[in-house]
Amino acid sequence: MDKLATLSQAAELVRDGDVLAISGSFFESVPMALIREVIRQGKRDLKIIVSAHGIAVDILVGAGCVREVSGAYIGFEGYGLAPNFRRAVEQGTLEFNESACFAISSGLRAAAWGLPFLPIKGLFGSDLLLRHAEYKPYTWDGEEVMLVPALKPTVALVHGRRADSAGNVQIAGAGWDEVIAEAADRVIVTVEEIVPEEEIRRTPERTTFPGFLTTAVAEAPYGAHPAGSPGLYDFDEAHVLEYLEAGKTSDGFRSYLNRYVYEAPTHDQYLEAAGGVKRIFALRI
Amino acid sequence: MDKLATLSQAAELVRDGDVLAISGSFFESVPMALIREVIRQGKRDLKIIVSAHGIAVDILVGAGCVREVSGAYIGFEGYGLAPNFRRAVEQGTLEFNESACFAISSGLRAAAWGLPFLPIKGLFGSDLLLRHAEYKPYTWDGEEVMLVPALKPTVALVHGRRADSAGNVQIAGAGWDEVIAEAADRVIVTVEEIVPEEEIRRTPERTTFPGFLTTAVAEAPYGAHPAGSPGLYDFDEAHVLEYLEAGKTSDGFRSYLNRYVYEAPTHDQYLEAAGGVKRIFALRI
Amino acid sequence: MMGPATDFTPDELMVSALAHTLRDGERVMHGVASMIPVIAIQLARATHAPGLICVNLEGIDARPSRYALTTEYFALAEGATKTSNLLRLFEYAQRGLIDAAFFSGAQIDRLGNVNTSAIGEDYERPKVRLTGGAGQAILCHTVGRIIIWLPRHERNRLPESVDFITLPGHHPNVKRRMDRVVTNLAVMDFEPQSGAMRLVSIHPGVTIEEIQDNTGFDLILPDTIPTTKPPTGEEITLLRTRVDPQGIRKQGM
Amino acid sequence: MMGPATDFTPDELMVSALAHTLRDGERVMHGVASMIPVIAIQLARATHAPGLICVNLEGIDARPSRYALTTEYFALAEGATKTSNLLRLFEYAQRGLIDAAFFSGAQIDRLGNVNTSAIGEDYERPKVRLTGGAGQAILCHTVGRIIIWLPRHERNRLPESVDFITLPGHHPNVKRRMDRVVTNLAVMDFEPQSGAMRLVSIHPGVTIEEIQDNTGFDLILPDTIPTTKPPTGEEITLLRTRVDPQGIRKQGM
Repeated sequence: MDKLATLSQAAELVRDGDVLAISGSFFESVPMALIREVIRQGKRDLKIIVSAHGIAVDILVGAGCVREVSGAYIGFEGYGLAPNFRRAVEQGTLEFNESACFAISSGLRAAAWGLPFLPIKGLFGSDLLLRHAEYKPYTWDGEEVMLVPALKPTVALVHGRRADSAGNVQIAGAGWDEVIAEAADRVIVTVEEIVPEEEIRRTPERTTFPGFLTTAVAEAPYGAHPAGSPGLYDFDEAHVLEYLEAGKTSDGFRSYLNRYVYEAPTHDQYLEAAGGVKRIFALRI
Repeated sequence: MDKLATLSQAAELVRDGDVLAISGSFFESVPMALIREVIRQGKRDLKIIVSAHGIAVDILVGAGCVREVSGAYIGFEGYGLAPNFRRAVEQGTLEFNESACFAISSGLRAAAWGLPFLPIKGLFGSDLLLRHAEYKPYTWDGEEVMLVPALKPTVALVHGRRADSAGNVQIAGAGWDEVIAEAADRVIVTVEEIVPEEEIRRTPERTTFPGFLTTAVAEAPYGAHPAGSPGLYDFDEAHVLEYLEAGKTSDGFRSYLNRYVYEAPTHDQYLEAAGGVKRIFALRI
Repeated sequence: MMGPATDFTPDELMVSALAHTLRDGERVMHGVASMIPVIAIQLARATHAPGLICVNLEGIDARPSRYALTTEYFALAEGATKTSNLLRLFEYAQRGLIDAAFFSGAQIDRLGNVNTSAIGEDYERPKVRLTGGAGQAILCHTVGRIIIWLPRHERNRLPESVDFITLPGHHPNVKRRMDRVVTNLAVMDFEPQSGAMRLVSIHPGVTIEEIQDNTGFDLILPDTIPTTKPPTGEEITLLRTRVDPQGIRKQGM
Repeated sequence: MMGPATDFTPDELMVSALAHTLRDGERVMHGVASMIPVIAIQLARATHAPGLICVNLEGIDARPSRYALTTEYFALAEGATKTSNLLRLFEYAQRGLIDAAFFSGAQIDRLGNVNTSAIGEDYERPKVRLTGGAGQAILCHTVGRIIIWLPRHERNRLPESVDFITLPGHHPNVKRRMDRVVTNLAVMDFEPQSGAMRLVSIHPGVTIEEIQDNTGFDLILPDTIPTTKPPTGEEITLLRTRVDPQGIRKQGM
């Protein structure tokens, strides 16, 4: 079945109020082109479920698309705090449902495996537990575990390395994006390159998730920028620093969005605004 | 840390009374050379935990090494029933603790992940459930699941494609041997080829489990025979049929064991008895 | 070529009848030791169901060019879109991603219970210790619908009650997922209310009496009992030349 | 070269002090945003602990040749023996395979509780919304021992009680796993009975008064308080030329 779509058609599959899971993490395999298109299309009231993430969450929050974030770490690691996320929580305009990485990823895995919950160890003694009445302590043979409920995204946004038109997706690097794709009701994918089906069938051990999980797939070369794509291009550290500088104030961030999202209405135009061929070539690994 | 051993040293790490998990399945990646050496060394009172397996279990049972088998399917698929296993159960000399594949593999996964149990769906209505009081039905939000306890092997016997001397093991094909290696206390490995550490470090995405899980690793080319090694050699259908024919009677099977195990005291001698170079070359893929 | 074939063997009829139970676009799985379903799936894909996706222990939607009498075999991953394994197969099913599954057994009874474990009154000391049901007891709850295939329609294989329930058929706590039973003589299903086995169609050249004589309980007989649609000429040609030139399907009969 | 170095910077001292907490043959992990531990682990491996194995989000026992200020970065899988990911890291820890872990936070209190979540009295409307603790609340129960690193030893970072417990330190239901706290001024541990923080050693050139002035509670002071073992000349040379010529360690200070 043909799942090919344009970037714009792919983003249109996101509906107001959707619960999003997002591939990649801080600076790798983040579906940024897709997220910028979601912002252009003015989606609202999104809920986001992530484990550890940075710019993907921050830009959606800064653009006013998000009502609630479930996550364990939202930040830019050594580069700083997430400016829009931080501001929104401090000002009370964003609900942050904070938990721990493995509790969230196990919740997503429970959904991926069709289970109502999964057991994990840990969490005891942390104030996080006071905020999660839905986590149930359970004792088996004297051993205490915590049962964490399934977390069910309505949509997964994924950026991969390559896919065929049937939506068989190959993602390089050390991710667990198979889990979020399997957990979600709809899976919207961008890839660096659409390849012939035969190419996927020559390398089935590299396939991250099968086409029957994919709702739509769009080609978006450098679609993770300013994040990177393992094996192809590095993340754009200078752009990340520019983003963080802009994000220090709401006005500064508004200018960033104008320049890189609203006034660059296509992915190609975004890449031009971000430095064009010269810049993207410089990022090649 | 150097984990290199001879086949004989590797098998000596198996102790009487051990609980074995075994890699591969019917006719692929089965640690047959290691198992033949375990038989030569006269190990006794072994318990075996497998999901679906054939010759590995049957030959150990036929050689008198096994007291109890936990499994979901013991047979030779389209080639027939497992002759020694069948005879032993029918004669009451072997305890068969029968369950279903995913209950067993989830029990092994629970052990691999340090959990006392994992939830799965299913089993209701099957007579298997009458034999497993340890499986606990559990209802979460109206959804019924079954909690299956961790199954903890003391030893995993594994045949892989290649490893370095530190015991980083790469197994080709579509297995889940990572789980049994992680579940067991000791992991005894044979591989088609010992390769330099650099070769493993060039291909870390192919590594099935890390050296810190491996207790000992021995080189045993064609060590899966008469099973196959994906990508290298096919299973030996004629030898399997010879095995099944011999297994029809206890005497016949005793002759098989004499010829291929006791009177072929090394792996090389086994391969010679099984047809030598000509035969193993004919199996190359 | 598209019309009914006139020259076909029992294995070809059975493979074709199983293929006809599958719909285009479905995701289907088969159990271990299941060469007839393996071929039936490929036949359906080659004919009326080009978008059918087979998920098994080795891979997803593979294009095998050869077979052996085993289902955990590297050739079953040849040309797959993704490699798979035992755990993934069960997880996919548990997630509701598998629409149909083929299972078999040594016995199937009036209510669709399947026995793949042991024959005889004493389970502990059975007359015949069988293989065990692999994943049947779990997958029967998690796949969309179940198609039972039974190459030998005989009285002792279709008893009033099985000796041991490996796969539960009609059971108060179990959502009804039993769809079809396809044997070498007939196609059957289950009456929704009673859960009892019911004749659906009789294979060409077989009589109702023959079926009743070879069934260990009274089948429900509907008013009209058509003849099972025979294989088409195209199906027979494809089976013999492209889908299964090895004749692996014969080994299960 | 093997003697103590005379010329080193605070970041070099801190990296060296963290490296000294590790033993040969251990399996160690670090959290996100943890460039100082990332370098400390590589320094330990290059010196006294050649068999130390780092397990992180990208790979096992990698040989990175470059760094960025992020821990989920392909370079951290360079030369690894196996790729890893978030789920595998937590599973390994839960299975008891991780001996030691490095964590940090915005606050750590007298009992070793760590806050990486929010500063201020009202968690819902915090003065500073921090990143969150990633996996701390889980891993602190599943790894062998915990080493806290804190590049700025200041009163408000070492308060009597943290504003929010992301990682519990001394807690009746929690097995004691808190091992060391290494700051830019000193090394501390926890008194076994009370679970209260205790001075272990003072970095070269630092006074007890300076430490007390910069700590928001009364540290337990043992009778003898040695000077922290300074980096060796070999360590400094390795850090500057081979382990971290980029100077990525400075970014965390």
